[in-house]
Amino acid sequence: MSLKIYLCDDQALVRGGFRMLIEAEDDLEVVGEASNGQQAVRDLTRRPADVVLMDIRMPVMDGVEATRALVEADNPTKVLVLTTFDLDEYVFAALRAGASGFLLKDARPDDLLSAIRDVASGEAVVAPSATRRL
Amino acid sequence: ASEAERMRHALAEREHRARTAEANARNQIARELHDIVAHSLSVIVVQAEGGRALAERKPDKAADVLNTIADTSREALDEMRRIVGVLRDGPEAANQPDYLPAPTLAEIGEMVARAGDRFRYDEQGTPPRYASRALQLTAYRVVQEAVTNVLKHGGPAARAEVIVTYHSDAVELSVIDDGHGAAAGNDLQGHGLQGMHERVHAMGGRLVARPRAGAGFAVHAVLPLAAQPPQPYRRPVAAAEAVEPGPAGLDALRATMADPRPPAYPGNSR
Amino acid sequence: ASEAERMRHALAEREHRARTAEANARNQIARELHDIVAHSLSVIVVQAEGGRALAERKPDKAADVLNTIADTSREALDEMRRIVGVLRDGPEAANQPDYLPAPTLAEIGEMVARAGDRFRYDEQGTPPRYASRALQLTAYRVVQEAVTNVLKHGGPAARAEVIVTYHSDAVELSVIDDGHGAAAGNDLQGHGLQGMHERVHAMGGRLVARPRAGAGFAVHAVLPLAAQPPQPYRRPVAAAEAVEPGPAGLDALRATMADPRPPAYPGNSR
Ligand SMILES: Nc1ncnc2c1ncn2[C@@H]1O[C@H](COP(=O)(O)OP(=O)(O)OP(=O)(O)O)[C@@H](O)[C@H]1O
Ligand SMILES: Nc1ncnc2c1ncn2[C@@H]1O[C@H](COP(=O)(O)OP(=O)(O)OP(=O)(O)O)[C@@H](O)[C@H]1O
Ligand SMILES: [K+]
Ligand SMILES: [Mg+2]
Ligand SMILES: [Mg+2]
Ligand SMILES: [Mg+2]
Repeated sequence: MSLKIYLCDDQALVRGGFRMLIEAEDDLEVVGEASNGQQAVRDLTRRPADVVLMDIRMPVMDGVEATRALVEADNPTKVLVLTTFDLDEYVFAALRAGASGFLLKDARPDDLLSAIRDVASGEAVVAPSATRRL
Repeated sequence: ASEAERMRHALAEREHRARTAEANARNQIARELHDIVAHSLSVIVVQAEGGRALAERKPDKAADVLNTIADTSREALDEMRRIVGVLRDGPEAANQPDYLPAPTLAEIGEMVARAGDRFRYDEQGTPPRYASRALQLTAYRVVQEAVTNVLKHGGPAARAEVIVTYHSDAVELSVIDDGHGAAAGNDLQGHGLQGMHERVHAMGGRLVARPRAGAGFAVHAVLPLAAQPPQPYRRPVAAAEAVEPGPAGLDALRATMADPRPPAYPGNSR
Repeated sequence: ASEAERMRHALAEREHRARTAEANARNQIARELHDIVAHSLSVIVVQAEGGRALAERKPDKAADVLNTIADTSREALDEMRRIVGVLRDGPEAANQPDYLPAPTLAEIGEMVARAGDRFRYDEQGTPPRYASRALQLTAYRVVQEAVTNVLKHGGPAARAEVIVTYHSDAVELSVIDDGHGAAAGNDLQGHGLQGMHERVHAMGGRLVARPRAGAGFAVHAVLPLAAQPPQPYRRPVAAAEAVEPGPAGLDALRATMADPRPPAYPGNSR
């Protein structure tokens, strides 16, 4: 059975890009997407996925708040934060809120795909550039 | 010593405010870059990687992805240029709505005329065929502030002469009045001269603004015409010949000014 | 009052220097941003559009094009992150060791190659044993902007030749294309040539950038090489002695100081 991936990002083109990448993998499938945190929380508390790729800055509900809600849910979904700048203070807030890790959006596909699998199996993942700073 | 103390505090305070403003401007630019350009680049990476994975199975989809990428990068390029323009022209230019073009060299004379008949305006040499928007805005603002200062500080009888001289490689501005000069009060709260200095230096130019020896006040600026982009019609003078003014400054500039120029490029007299 | 006067002058002078430095930093950031990001985005547009046409006939080539696009935008993002870091933290942050090294002379060929097969790269003479970081960065950026302009203004059929010639005392750069040249539109909003001029002049070099007589456009720059590298093993005086006297030397020295990175050995002997 393949891992269920959910995409949450306010930019449709980002979701579309990740979807193309993920759907090309035999062991991964995209089960849904949302353009803000609220919509993702609503979907995922009802029907959890294995991993959600979570943007930080989004309208209505941002990625930090959504992460907190998803991690505290009865049926938690693991959160992998994807961001443009690793220095972003919101990234640290998301990690404190319970995200399993984060990567830059321009991470190489191999790194991104193995991060998804690692997070699904309970590991923590942090962008190499940020490990130095943490 | 107590007056010096007060003065020092006043100046430190002013410096502090100026630097805070500068830092804010920088942060705003950083935010814009972050929000707009970096995000576009992220989209491009994600689309390119996704598209590559997809194209392995469905080669005909590659064209769509490449289309999306082309559109995204074109938009980002436009944004980039806007941001670079703001950096170049100073944050004030950002507040200028697009439909309201920044004032140009050609508008200085009018502005001086509007200040009243105590001002005389004169222009020497031939306007450059090309002058950046930033340079034109800078020249306009320098004269504008100098004229304002004559009105504010020169006294009701002060008369002033404004001269714009177009050299082959620089624009020279001079605003000289016969008013109160060194006798005028200074509350140290002003930002006019400071702004003038900033603008001129940001353009790689030079500025002197001070009371004259006898009476009155003089503002004198030289703005180098650094880059001379190619023009739609031909011209024998190489861009590189338009060198920046050397250390000798004004005198060196004057020596180079006999160069006859073709009429102003219509594009910069907007 | 005389002490207050002196104090005022001293403080005003200090403030003035600080603000000039700020303005310079802003212009420097604008140049870097313009050259790096605008170049990358132009390459991406051209690759995406060329790739689409190619993919229709040879679908398997789409993957290569998408790869190039992903690499180009990743690099631009890295540069962006560096610049945004500098904007956020102030220029001092650039001294932090984990910022990317500036591009070098040795990387010009690769950069030209990535711009596509309409560009031919050639190198003549022997690379200098020592060239300052500032000079190497300047050379790279000049070629980069010239290449970007060919892509932007030369038209889809323009071909260009990039030649880097190493003389004993200078590096010569030439980018010549056979595109639209004088017929290309100019919206007078550009900052590329301006930045080129500023960079080259700051290095004490010369630059000509203009349409060619027949067709196309030519950019030609000469950057003088400093006599010797600053010597890290000797007493500090040696560094200053190594710089040629005269205004060109001073400019070069200033440019080196403006470069936030420490002079690196042996990486720059490539
Ligand atoms: N034409 C002038 N004649 C006499 N004094 C002048 C003249 N121009 C400037 N000054 C002196 O220089 C000081 C600083 O000028 P500046 O333009 O910086 O500030 P301001 O005019 O007082 O205030 P602001 O321009 O911020 O409204 C003035 O207060 C005045 O003392
Ligand atoms: N290779 C070229 N072929 C034809 N025209 C050129 C070429 N390079 C520059 N130009 C002309 O010079 C003008 C100024 O170039 P510049 O690089 O300063 O600005 P830009 O490319 O229009 O904008 P920017 O570089 O700020 O994105 C261009 O608009 C174009 O008219
Ligand atoms: K799949
Ligand atoms: Mg977002
Ligand atoms: Mg004033
Ligand atoms: Mg350009």
